[in-house]
Amino acid sequence: MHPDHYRHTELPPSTEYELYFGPNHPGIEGNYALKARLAGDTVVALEADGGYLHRGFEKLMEQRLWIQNIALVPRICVPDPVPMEETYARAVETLGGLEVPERAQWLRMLVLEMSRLTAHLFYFGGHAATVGLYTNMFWGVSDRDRLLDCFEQLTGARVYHMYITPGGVRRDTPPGFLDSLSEVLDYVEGRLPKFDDLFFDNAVLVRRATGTGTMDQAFAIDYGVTGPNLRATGLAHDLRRDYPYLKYAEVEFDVITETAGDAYARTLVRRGEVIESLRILRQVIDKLRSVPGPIRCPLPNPLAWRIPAGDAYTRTESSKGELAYYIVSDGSAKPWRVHVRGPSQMHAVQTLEALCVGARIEDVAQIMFSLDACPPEVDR
Amino acid sequence: MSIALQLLLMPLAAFLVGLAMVLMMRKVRASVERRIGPPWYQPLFDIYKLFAKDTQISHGVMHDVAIMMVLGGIICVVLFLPVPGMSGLSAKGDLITLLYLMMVPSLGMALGVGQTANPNGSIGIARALTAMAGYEIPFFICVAGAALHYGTTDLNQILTIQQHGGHLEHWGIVQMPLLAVAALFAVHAMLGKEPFEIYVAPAEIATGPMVEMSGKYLGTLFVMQCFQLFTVSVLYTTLFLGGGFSWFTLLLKAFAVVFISVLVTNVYPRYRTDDVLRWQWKWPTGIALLGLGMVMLQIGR
Amino acid sequence: MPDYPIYRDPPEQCRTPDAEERSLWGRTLERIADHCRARSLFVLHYCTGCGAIELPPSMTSRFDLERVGMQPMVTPRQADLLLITGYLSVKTLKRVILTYEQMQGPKYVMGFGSCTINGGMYWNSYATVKRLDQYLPVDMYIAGCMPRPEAIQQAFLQLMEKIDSGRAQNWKEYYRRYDHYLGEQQALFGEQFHTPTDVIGEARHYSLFGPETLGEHTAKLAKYDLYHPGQGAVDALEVKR
Amino acid sequence: MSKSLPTPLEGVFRRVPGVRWRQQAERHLRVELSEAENLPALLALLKGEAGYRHLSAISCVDWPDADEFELVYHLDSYTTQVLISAHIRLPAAPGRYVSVSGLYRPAGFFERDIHEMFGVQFEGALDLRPFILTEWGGPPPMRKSFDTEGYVRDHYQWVDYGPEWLAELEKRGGGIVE
Repeated sequence: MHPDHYRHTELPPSTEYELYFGPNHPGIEGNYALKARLAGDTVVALEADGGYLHRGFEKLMEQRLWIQNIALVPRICVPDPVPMEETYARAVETLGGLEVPERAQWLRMLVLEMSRLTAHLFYFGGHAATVGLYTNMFWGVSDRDRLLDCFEQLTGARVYHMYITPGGVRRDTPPGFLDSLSEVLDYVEGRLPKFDDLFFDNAVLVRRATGTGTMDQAFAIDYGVTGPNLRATGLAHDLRRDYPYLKYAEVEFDVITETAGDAYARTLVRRGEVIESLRILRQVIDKLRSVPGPIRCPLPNPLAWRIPAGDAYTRTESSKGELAYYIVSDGSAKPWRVHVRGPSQMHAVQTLEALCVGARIEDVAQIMFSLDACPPEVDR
Repeated sequence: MSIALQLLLMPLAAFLVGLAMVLMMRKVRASVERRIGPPWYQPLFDIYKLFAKDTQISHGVMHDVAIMMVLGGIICVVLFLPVPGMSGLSAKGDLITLLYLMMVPSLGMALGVGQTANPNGSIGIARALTAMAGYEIPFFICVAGAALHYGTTDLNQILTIQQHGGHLEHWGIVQMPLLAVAALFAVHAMLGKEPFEIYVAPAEIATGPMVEMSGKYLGTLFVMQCFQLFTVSVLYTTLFLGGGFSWFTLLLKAFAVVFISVLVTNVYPRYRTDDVLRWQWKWPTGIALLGLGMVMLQIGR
Repeated sequence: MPDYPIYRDPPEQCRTPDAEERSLWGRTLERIADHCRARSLFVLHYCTGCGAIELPPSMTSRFDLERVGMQPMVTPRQADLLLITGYLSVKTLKRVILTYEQMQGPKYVMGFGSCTINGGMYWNSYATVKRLDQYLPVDMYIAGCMPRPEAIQQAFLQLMEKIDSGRAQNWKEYYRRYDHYLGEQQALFGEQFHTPTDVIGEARHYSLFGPETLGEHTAKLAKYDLYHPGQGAVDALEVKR
Repeated sequence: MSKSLPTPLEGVFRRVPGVRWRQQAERHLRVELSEAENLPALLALLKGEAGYRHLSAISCVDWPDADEFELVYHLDSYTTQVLISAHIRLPAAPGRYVSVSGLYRPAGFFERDIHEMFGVQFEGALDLRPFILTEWGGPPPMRKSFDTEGYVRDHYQWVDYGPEWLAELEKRGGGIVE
């Protein structure tokens, strides 16, 4: 078939041209599009185009009961769903004045940090794949799968756990779970030197990632960059430490920072966070062995559960940055307004657009992945 | 064996060996990535399926012609490459002819991709030609050095010189190790493997030249890949590893060349375009020049 | 301007030859081709929704779909299988239709998760499409939210079986009933909607013309004059600003 | 009322008229401005003098009964580490406000989002072109007056799910309460 009669578009002569990145493009994380104006190999201007994953979550949540929304929230960010549940649940608890039992708080920290681990392992793979190191992607994803198995053991689901409910968690640890989790953690820790050899110390990767997508601290703060991306510019800000929620005040961990602010620094920060997550998880496991108690506070009939009027703004440090929910209740059985503030809303639009200007076309995908932008968070 | 039969058998043998090399490549990649990998018939099935597509989109005459140029060029190369028992056209042309013919597929790709009018493809071709400028220089120096060393550009004679006495000491890699090393680097880039994979680069330009290729066009490129693996590895074997007395030794050596390349490729990301040139013009070219100097000293003595 | 027979009934010789009319040689080749198609599925690398998160585990080391010949491919031209991984927003659906039309037949569509079947948990969302098969011919659905890698593999194996036995012919429906599909698409995107792909021309060229290829909806395309240089074929794709 | 307010905040709140504040949670202040137009001044002071360099989010709430939009500016400081949520109310009728994207760059995204979802105009905003709903012809969907279920019924083929067991449950007085 020859499309001889297809229309040719005549454009005025120019040294610049437009290139569409996505939505169907392997260099795009998720379903997202970038429209780049290029002069030769250099990006002159970049425009992000979102909304491909828009499902109207905020509207849907106004239509559902407080308890029904537990099923909706994890679906807002696919690679790292647990912080979504935690933030929503904490907002509802703040509004409803619920007291979360101690054991439930430790269990929540457990799943939060496990989710951070899975997200970072996924990130290692994603970042490596954008620069052509596919082996790392295979390793990262298959190691992540071991953690997903632990999730399955604990919650019954691999990806969307819906484990954290307002007032506690859904179920207690099954017998033998903590031991098998410890084994997996040891395994992941044992794998890190291999990732170092393959990925972090790889001369070609260092060459490519150093100086790519560099931002300084002032820029990062200006553009509302949070999380590991902010810490890669040298500002030690971590909500887990600065606004401690759950039992984060009782565990020991370091806030990892780097100063270079480029793609490589962001990767190194995440590598450090994997180690810190392992450290936190081990402390949590120790606590869970000793702390007894109920795993959730008594709830009223969930189908007729009214939350007192008011508003709450809760924030969580997700693997991508500062995740926040603003929830308004008018005293009825459904939320009046839920606003989701995902960290990627800052990273994937304005920051990405600004960082890519002047970058080479080779690096656009790498910059997007190194920011760990999560399009569903932007689109909601 | 009559020349007509040889002209038929040589591409066929090259294709089958190339298929096996593709399979090895995928299997090695799979085991580095800790998985099982495809079954043995996979490369063949892929190609058959692509040719059996019901709808095939062509982007114009040049697209069709170019893809034939790609395949024709690479088959020509095979015909000029002597293998055990079959010397094909190698008596009619020499090393220089071979090197010129080896460029035809890349140029053919450039023509065809231009017609598809996909910006990703154009960027890919620009990158491919740039990378070619990177690896062809060290490769030409290596070939020139080898020709100087052997005192001939006739591949059959080169083989005879190396196989003389059946000892390792006459092999190119023993006589001129620096050139052999430099040529190995260049061969790696020629095969388009990481870290020199810039012109395919799925995450950047969506497989570049292949972006608009569907059905039989992609199938032809798959076939070309088989031929390319064969020609590049056999050429290297012929120049530096003493060729083969029999198919068994030839294949052993050719597979070893591809194997080295495949092992390296799976643990590196890709370089940027400028880094490819910088690297190729620094290391392989430098080593090749040193090797050339040594060859000249040897001859002068 | 060339005088193409644009919107007329298909000529008699464009009829698809029936299986019995084919020669033994042709049938044998087709049988082998079906087997190869089943064992060499190139999957389009397009994450349309959240179901894509379970694809890396199924593709990579743990479940390794390359064992059965599946590979991710990055452009629609190279791919055989389009995975609709979960809910489709209206904005994505437009791109999916374009992508689908760019793929070369035989091509297969697989719907992942409940959202492609009936909207799933987004049943009352204004932004997502409820039923995928209204807009594209679908070969296989996987239920669940989200489907596990085991379910995904099961579905792939079933699809392979279907292809191997020559039953996966849904893609021809798109050409044969183009008017129907275009009508559904226009109902959602507005009367102006059309793609730059010349589906009718392709149907004619490849003998895939059916009684419902042309109809009241395709008649609306006449004014866009897809075949001639001139106005507006790609304009409908431009983002409304 | 809180016992301890970080000193820079005390001064800032005193200098802007119509500011009422109370502690909503631990290290979280809720600030309400009776006059909406004073907000940019408050933000400028907070950023300049109290180190509030991080705009966490701008949330919009639709209150159709009062015919008002509520805008909530969530601010954080990396030094004092007390979260501030500043609430203002706008009449829904013109639905207009000034952009603060000159002060806080992230506001550009949130204002674009609110404009898209609620139809609020921001004067001087960085970019108010549609971002998510580029192919949307209907009213701003997040307004309470927009009925998403009705829209679905009109635009998509979708069958109501009414299994017998649910009908029986509802007959016995169970099911979902509104």
